Amino acid sequence: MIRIVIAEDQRMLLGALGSLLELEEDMEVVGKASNGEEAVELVKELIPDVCIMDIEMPVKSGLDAAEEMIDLPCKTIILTTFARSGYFDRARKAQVSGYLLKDSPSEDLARSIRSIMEGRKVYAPELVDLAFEEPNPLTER
Amino acid sequence: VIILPINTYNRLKRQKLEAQLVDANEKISQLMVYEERQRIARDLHDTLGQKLSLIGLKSDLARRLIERDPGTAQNEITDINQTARTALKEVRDMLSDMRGAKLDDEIEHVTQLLKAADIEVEFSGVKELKKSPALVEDVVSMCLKELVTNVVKHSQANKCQIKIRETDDELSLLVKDNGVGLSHGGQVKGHGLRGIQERLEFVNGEVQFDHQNGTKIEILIPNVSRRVKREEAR
Amino acid sequence: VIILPINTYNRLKRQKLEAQLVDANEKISQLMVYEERQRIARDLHDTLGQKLSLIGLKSDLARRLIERDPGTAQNEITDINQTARTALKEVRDMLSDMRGAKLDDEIEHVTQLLKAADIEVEFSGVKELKKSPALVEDVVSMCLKELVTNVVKHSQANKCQIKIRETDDELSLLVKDNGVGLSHGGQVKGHGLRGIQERLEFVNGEVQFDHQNGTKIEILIPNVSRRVKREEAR
Ligand SMILES: Nc1ncnc2c1ncn2[C@@H]1O[C@H](COP(=O)(O)OP(=O)(O)OP(=O)(O)O)[C@@H](O)[C@H]1O
Ligand SMILES: Nc1ncnc2c1ncn2[C@@H]1O[C@H](COP(=O)(O)OP(=O)(O)OP(=O)(O)O)[C@@H](O)[C@H]1O
Ligand SMILES: [Mg+2]
Ligand SMILES: [Mg+2]
Ligand SMILES: [Mg+2]
Repeated sequence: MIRIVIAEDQRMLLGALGSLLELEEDMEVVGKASNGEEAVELVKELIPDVCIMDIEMPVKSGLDAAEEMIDLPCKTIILTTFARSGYFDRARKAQVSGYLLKDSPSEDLARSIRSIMEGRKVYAPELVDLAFEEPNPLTER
Repeated sequence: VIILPINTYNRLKRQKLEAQLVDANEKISQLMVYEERQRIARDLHDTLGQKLSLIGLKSDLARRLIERDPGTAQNEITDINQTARTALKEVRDMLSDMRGAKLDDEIEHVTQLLKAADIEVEFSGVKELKKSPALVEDVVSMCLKELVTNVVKHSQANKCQIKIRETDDELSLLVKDNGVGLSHGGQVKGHGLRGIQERLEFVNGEVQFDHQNGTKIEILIPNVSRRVKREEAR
Repeated sequence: VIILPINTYNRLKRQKLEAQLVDANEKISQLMVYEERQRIARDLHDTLGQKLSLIGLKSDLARRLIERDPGTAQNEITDINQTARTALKEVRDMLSDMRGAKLDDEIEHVTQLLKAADIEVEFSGVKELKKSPALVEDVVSMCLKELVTNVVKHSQANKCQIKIRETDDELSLLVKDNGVGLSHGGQVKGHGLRGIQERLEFVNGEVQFDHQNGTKIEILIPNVSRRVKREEAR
């Protein structure tokens, strides 16, 4: 069983997301948080395998929470609707394992979670900053 | 003999200044458009993004629940319906803030108004504008509405003529009635005529009054972009 | 004695013309913003309005069918899901066209880039712009990114200094490295430097090259609105 904590400030979204993941046979939603701070607490307390977070939340944003959880064994996945400049970069630095669209089909989300559990990273191309679509200057040196 | 060179010098200097100004102002225009876009983007992000994501997730959920748990599925669908409706209302509000009145709608509207007041309507000219920018269409629609409202309210006429002409150079709107006439020659202004004047200033338009055998009011709006091009060319 | 009045006359005439021009151009700005708003409104109406209506209708239908005909209900829900996703994609595309980079994010980004390349970074000045419009912020962010990318790619430096200054009159960005230097003095231009030049033209900016002990490139952008005010006042 993959144990999951979800953080999302929009109540209906939180509910729907939770129910969708519960429908997957190998997944279990062990905790739900409505902001980043609660998410960090729940993760410390429940030690889940994965923490899925929205970015824009009151009290503490998903990116702030991800930065705080950088040394915890739990893998973090950021879900968001639109690309905002700088977010992707912060997410990468917070070493998040996934940076995905909130509206991606639940099958895709489940598949991403499974490959993240295998140690891979999954980033939605729609959300990757232009800066990183260009050839990476570091590799050319 | 001494005068000419100075004039020439001044003319050249003036032309240079004018060119600089046009240039600077063009950049300000671009900038204003840019800022407006940013504002709309923020609005869109905050309102619609969340709602569409929610619809996406909930429809996903409903689809998967439909056989296992039709009751819950039905609740999810009700939520979707509600969310779509709210989102649509938000889009409409955004749009109506962003968009003004359409001329053909307004013509239809005032025609009905006059008929209801037993005033015979005679319309001639165009109902759709081809050469004028949206802002001008907006101003003309507003003028038409105000002028016809006045005919109905004040003229005691039984005939009203409306004429809209659009050329490359200008747009004209004529509203004429066979009523008591503007006794004061357009000098007395309520909100109606004042509003017309204010909006016309914005598009460099003017209004002309005539009051023999009823009231005849004509609105003239030059094509702005042409006017400026002419000024630049001077 | 005869010369003065003519100068005065010319000056007055020039001032009047200038005022007229400022006026006309201001109207064009308003108009451009208006038209842009209309364009976006049309886009939004066509994309989002339609799709949200469709979702509203289909969710209504699905809710009614769910017991009688769950198979059809499921199809409707699949359509809803698809529609919501397409709508989001469209909004996403619209937004990414509409939005630019934020300077503080870009500073953060290039700092990481330099650190990753083992180049010591020294930043001074402001990270947030208070006096510059969004377009200028966009241009500066782009220049910063290009210049630092060049330092990483070409300079072989181990130090890079970045300085951003904002005064009432202008904004300046300095990027300096202690590397091999611009051997050609900035004459050889790839996409990077050419892109910088093009965007600077748009905001009346300029770029200055210096290549003693490494490369020093400075970008200067005047505050546009001030520039115009000064000119008006003349
Ligand atoms: N078609 C007309 N025939 C006769 N008198 C008119 C006509 N149109 C306007 N007037 C006169 O001009 C005056 C000013 O018109 P205006 O539209 O500015 O104000 P209003 O109609 O009185 O009030 P408001 O438009 O603010 O409701 C009117 O009060 C009326 O006396
Ligand atoms: N910091 C620097 N140190 C040394 N040389 C530089 C530096 N910046 C630019 N150059 C030189 O100037 C040239 C032009 O730079 P420019 O950014 O225009 O193109 P590019 O970096 O080669 O290609 P592109 O930016 O299109 O990927 C470079 O090829 C390089 O030779
Ligand atoms: Mg949120
Ligand atoms: Mg009136
Ligand atoms: Mg380059």
